Amino acid sequence: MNKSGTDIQFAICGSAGDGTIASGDIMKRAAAAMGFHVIAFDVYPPEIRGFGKCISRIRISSEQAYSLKEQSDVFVSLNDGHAIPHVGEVRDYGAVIYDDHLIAPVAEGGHISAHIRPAQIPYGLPIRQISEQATNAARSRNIVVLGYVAGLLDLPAEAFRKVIAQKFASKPAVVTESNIRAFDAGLEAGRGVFRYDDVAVGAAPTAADGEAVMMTGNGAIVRGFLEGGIQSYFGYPITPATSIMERLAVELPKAGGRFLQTEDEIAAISATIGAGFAGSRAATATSGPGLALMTEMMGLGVMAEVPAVVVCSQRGGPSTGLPTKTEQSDLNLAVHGGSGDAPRIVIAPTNVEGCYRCAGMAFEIAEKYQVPVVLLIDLYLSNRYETVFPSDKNVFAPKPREVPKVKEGEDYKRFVLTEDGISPRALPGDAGMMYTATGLEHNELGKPSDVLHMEMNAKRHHKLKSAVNYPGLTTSKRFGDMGKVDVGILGWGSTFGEILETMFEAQAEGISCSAMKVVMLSPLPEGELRAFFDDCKVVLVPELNYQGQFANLVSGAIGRPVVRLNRTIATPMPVAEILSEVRRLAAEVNEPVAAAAGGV
Amino acid sequence: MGRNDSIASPVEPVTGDANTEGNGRVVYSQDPRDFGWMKENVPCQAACPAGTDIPSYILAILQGRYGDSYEINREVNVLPGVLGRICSRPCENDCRHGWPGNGEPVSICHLKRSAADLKRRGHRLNESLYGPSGKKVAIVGAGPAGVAAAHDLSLMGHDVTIFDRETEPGGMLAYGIPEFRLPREILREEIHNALRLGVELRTGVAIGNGEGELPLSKLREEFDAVLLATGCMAATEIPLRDDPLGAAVARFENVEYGFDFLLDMHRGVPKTVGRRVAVLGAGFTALDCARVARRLGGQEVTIHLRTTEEYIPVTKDEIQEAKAEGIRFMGLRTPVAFKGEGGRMTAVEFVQNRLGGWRDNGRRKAIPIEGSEFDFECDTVLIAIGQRTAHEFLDTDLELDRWKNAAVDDRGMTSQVGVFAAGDYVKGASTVIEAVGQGREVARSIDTWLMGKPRRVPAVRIEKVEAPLRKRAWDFIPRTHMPTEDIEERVAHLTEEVERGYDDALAHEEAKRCYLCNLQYKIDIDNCIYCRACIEVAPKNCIKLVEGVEIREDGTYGKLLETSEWDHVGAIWIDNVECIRCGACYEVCPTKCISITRNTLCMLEVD
Amino acid sequence: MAEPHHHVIIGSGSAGFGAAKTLREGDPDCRITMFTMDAIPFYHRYRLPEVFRGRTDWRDLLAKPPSFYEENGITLRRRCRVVDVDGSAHVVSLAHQETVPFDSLLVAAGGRAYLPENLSGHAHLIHGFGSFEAAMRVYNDLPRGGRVVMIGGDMIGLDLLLTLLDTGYRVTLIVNAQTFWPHELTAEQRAPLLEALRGKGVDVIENARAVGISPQNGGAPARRVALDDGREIEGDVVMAFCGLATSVEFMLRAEVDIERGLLVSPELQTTNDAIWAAGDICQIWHDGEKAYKFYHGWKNVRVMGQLAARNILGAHEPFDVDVEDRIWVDEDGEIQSTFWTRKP
Amino acid sequence: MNERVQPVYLEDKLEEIREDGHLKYRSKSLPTWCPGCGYFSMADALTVALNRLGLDNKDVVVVSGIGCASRFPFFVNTYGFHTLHGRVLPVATGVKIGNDALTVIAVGGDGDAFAIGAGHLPHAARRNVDMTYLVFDNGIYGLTKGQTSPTSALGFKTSSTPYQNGDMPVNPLLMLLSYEATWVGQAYAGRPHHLADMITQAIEHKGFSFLRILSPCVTFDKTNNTYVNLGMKVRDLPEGHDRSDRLAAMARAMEEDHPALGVYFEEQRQTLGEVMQDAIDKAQGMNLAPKGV
Repeated sequence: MNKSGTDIQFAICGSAGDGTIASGDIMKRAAAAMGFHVIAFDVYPPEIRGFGKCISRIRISSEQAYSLKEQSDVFVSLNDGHAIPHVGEVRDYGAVIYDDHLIAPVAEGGHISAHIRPAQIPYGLPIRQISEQATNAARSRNIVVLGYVAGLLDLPAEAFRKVIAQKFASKPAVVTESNIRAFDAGLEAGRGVFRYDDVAVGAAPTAADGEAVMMTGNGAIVRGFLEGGIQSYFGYPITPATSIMERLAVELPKAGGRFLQTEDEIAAISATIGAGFAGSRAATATSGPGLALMTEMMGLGVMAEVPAVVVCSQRGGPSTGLPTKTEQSDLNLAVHGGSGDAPRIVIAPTNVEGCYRCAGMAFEIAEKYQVPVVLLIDLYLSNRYETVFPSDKNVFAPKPREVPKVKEGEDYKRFVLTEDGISPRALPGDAGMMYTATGLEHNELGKPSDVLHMEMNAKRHHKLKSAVNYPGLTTSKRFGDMGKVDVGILGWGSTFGEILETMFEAQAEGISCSAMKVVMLSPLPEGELRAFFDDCKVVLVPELNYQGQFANLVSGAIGRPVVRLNRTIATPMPVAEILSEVRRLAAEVNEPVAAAAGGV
Repeated sequence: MGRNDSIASPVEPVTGDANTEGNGRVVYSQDPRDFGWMKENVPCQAACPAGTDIPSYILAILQGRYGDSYEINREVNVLPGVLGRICSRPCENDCRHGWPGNGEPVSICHLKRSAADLKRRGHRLNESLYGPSGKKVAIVGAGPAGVAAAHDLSLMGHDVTIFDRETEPGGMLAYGIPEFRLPREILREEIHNALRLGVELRTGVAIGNGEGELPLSKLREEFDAVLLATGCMAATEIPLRDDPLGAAVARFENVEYGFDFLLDMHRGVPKTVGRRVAVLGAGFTALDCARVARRLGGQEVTIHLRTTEEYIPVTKDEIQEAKAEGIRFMGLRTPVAFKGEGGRMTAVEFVQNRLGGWRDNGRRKAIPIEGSEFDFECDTVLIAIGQRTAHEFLDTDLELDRWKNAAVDDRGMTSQVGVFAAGDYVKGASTVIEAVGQGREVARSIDTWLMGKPRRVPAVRIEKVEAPLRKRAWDFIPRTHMPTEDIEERVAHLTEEVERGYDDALAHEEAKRCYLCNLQYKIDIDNCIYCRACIEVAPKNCIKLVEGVEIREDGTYGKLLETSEWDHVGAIWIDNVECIRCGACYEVCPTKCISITRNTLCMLEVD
Repeated sequence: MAEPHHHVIIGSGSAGFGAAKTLREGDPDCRITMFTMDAIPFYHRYRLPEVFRGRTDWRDLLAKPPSFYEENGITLRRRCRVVDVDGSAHVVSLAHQETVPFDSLLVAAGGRAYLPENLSGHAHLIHGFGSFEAAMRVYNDLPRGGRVVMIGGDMIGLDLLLTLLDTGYRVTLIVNAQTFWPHELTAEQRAPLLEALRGKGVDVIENARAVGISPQNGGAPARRVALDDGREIEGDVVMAFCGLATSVEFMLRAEVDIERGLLVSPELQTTNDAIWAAGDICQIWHDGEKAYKFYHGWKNVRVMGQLAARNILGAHEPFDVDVEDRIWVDEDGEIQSTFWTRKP
Repeated sequence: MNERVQPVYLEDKLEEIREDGHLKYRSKSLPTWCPGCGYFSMADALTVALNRLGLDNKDVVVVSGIGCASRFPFFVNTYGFHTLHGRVLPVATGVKIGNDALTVIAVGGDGDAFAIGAGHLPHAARRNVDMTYLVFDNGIYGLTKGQTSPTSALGFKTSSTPYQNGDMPVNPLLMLLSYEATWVGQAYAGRPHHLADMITQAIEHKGFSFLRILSPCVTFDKTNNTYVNLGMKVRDLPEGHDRSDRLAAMARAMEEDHPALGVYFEEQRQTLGEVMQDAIDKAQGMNLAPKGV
């Protein structure tokens, strides 16, 4: 990270219903509109409705950042009860913004000012009053604070106003007007406030090619889906995948597609598989508990060779676990879940851009390989925003389908054994190729039969092999020092952002290191992995689960030892922890005796 | 035609109003496919020269309706009690129960007898009559063919007179068949019944050119039609080495033709045999001769066959009975000479044979082995190698066929207009039932000729049946053996009937065995759900997935074209040829789409 | 285990900070909460003129780094306005509706800049200097080499004045009764002091009152000050240094005696046993004069803070009510005071 | 019973059948259900119905779950999808949404429909997915060899209720009527013509049609639901039954001792496809901003 450039993290914390997330949303969109790179991440409450905690964190920077920072620069409290435990995350000389005109008495310590550290800079303002003055209601406190921040940091107000106008476009005009008033009132309150903080917002970087768009991982998936020609979507609400559903509920019909909220996850995947069978580009999205429910039907998709796209945004587990906390513990489920040998494609993008690209290509991949494709992300990636520079829209546009040809008088062999394992697929409506897809083992015609079980198993596995080289899809990539290095950091999914940040810091400290991300978890890019292991004296695999599921997957596949860094801390992996492990390993590999004693 | 019957196209109802009859539960069909079905599916009836509706009469027995059973027989065979004893039983050879895998044939014949035996005392015959036609018909020969024809012609309103040279009517029945096989009172009763509708029986009247004989030409003048049913009244001469006409027979007193032997005996001439009796021949006559010889005191009675006993044209039962009586069968030998001195034969010289190829009638050829001649010593020889027609009685030229039988056209008419022929006189030596069948057939032909048009046409009567009438378990009942007299009793009495007949229980048990092949099992394809439950319970490969059926030239069905491709399965169809009418399918069909009809051949009257 | 004693201090200035430090030294286990309206931890206000010397980062002015408070277990509540003290329930109420119970309360809220009434209508045109941000505003609004019109000129103002002169700015001083406050001087006593100022290049205006201030929209200099003698003076910034006034409204329910400030004994205890006061807000009983007297000046204030803390912890030390009160021009021509020591 | 005898000749009938054309809806494979199973009736009736409606094979998808119905799609010459236990409705919903031009027939048994899949039933019904659900109700689990099912009669002894079934059976018709299904009918496997008529009507119905097909399990229930028992019990809905009267339909549905065959209830309501088209029309006409993200 270029220290001279802008690199600021905002955090807005409030209660569900305070508009916290919306506020953060406006903030990040505005920042993106200003031309900044944005990574943002919202934390939702597990409660269905009411007063759960919401935190929206937005990192804006003049250069690409890869993760959120552990410390925020600006922190806004819309609800002290929720904000107090988090105020500590504000860095020294960062700003804490809060309402200093509460309407109900609180006991000592009930106000955030009791918790602001001496090095943090308090900015109290009568948020509620300002909102009420501006809009006759306290509802716009979330917008007032935005105005205040904009005023305080002298951010271009127009960018905010535009985003606000967009955001409330579907509502009556008075809503937009009222929110603009609230913003302006906050702006007025913030402007000219003397700043003790040292939060510096520099000029936005010059715009990159194309229009920068702010997206969450979920939003990126939606956009990728839409560009990839999604035709139907079936979902069931589950944190943190719900927003994919909600957004598609709005966007899919606009694109002429069909959206349905089903009665449960099983129905969602069932309908997805059903629609996929019918030739529709269909998807669903869920989280671990939902994926657990879906595994049986995924197995059917594998067996019946039906394309489907399943997004799984992981959260803390097992069971209901930590619904609003991020974790990477569904890898086993995504890659192996289900009965029997059920190979499928699992793609785990590492950032929002990746979500967009993977989602854009997912249908094409699913259709090519005729298999369910799991997009494995996590809450952190789902909810975090990043600026994405979408490709030309035609990149993901569906390619024309090739209808299989059957010779006159011959039966259509839906599952004909071919060299690459891929059998031409007919769709209902294609004349003369009626077949029945089944979860039973079958012969080439698709008729139940156990005679070809071995061959069919081989086919189902073999056909996926080439997916690791799927054109245009980054299935793995190495960063940092090339060639032989001391420490390699191997990662997947959202944690790779922290890994990359760590690697930059480690390099800055003079540690010889390299990082590699693996995007395709099934099938694994084994060749690339071997090469990476060959180059690294030691390979560290940080991941947000207890067992080291990815470490197990990799070492199981290529038979190399790894050093695990596993955390289940309900938050993203702290860069500091990875860094300290990297330092330790770097020291160790340079002290052969110690290393040997360590037995790594 | 029953009151409750109606008629299906194309036959128009002759009487009554189709709309009010029978609620459509009976229809008549003249569709060749139905005739074809009958022919193929009721093999006993098809095999029966008289076309006896065997399943129907057995069903009647099964149901305890012996009288009905008897009447059913009488419709085509006026001598059920007779045939029930001495029939050659071609039906049983073809009986579906005797088909490979199905077991032994039903004792059709014995059941026929039991219908006659067990019908109620005072059973009333039931016959429908035509009004008098004013036509006169003369029948020469009161054998089975003549009697059968006489009966039918008289029913049809014709004035019939039978002439026979013997004193008793019945022909070979009375003079050829030993009493222990056919009690004469049975024969008399049935002939009486056959002729009771006004047939004039003139016995002791010989037709011929001799003195006191009535010339045929006269008959032709007096009668509108003449039927020659004189049978085969001469024994076939035995060909011997250097003696093709068997002249040697006449040289020895103890060598005789069996035909003459039996004829004489039944005419009342006392007959004796030596201790060792050799019978040459392989037919019923040979067996009768042997069995008579045994009863006349023959101690070592042997039957000498050109081939072996497996290939002789008598029923297995008959062979069994003969053997039981101590008669030995000696095969693979052909007599070539009689040896003896003076008028007495002492031995038969045979040549040893080996089995050769098959002949058309399903029997084997016998091929003499050169230099294998041997002598068989015996005291009496009875030759029973066949009978032939005799034409000496004719006073007009009659065309004969190459077997020297009367040549007839398809109406049964000889080369002389108005002169018909039937029975053995046409066929050569054959069986009683064939004679009966022929008599019946020619009667219809004569009627048509006399009336200028057919008055009755054949049809298939199709009647709905509510239930299979059978149980699958009955298929496993073994054939019921005919109770017979003890051997000692038999050989001690010349006329004592050997077979005692079934009692009610045995008749019922045996009747159960009949598949009732005239029941037609059909699947109503419109109601069929193709569930194959029927196939599941089918005892044989009798229910098939069918996509087509071969149609023969005559419009009847040939093979069912099976398929295992579901989309080609037009029907699940019961292959009635394979079907053993067990009823299992009917019971399991969930949609009750299997229908059963009783299909019977009948005659419909035509206006 | 009993709750630790909770000492609440209102004000984080010299008195408050000193008291907190002393309390901590005297009682390692007690809870100490300090309320301040300031946004930043304690800094010496007298050092604010240093911004003109380039010390524009407030952190440079802090007496102690922020970590000091955490290290010493002092809860520093900034931007907190106390609106009420319940003297019997021992609860402090804050403007944001938070209530904080205390076992002992030290009120060291200081005073606010006093603005003569005739200028109060022009307050928005007058730059303050009571806080770092006010100082920075002056610094920012004052063009290099620009002129400050200073009304009054108390000891705080004089510090700034001298610094401005040192750093190349120009100052016009409109003398009034509060010039050299808190020293109360006669005209004769004042003359040499003014002379010394003139000697440093200050435009000293005597015998005229500022009666109006007007902005010069868009023009420079930005302010025009009208004097009662009809003259008008121009300056880039107008400032008023007319001494301090106390704000004690929040103490009305505290069951303490109030005159202009909080009335305290020489031991700095108010008439409520749980409440002490120190610094510019309090009037200390001068037994000799039989009157409650203000003792301004940072030296006094600092002493009071520490003393109050000690007494809260159980000492019974009286404040030296007879501290020397003198101002003079030294041989270098610099103005010296027993209350104020100027540290360039 | 005075059924008339009408000689039927095989080749005539075969020709009639071939010309009729419903055989083209059969697959090549012979059905593998237990002989006598009512599924045959259902399968054949479906082919008859499809033929009557003149539907092109390629435009029909038959979806099954697990149970004896599993193999159903293999026996009809349409597209087929043999899915998972209880999931036939959501999969079928997906197929229909995936391609609205398809005629979607869901098939399953009482276990699939009312046990494991019961959770999906109300939703397919209330959404009025334009498809037909043929539920083969034999009151037992056949595929797993005779365990109790949600529609097993009280007191029925099965391999899983060896001492007797104490669970009150569900009333499928009542369920569907209350689930707002827009077409609810009942048929009996033993009456193939009626069944074919009902299936035809069910498919013709625009919206979710639910046809309960009473049938015995010929293999595992020899006492309870047999052709004989059912054949004696079933009757026709009385003439004059008002199909538009849901309450009347419910009252009829409760007469379980003598289950009536026919269309209990029928109404027209917006189908899921129409609702979705509506959403598309609205979406394309208005610029609704997405919620949340």
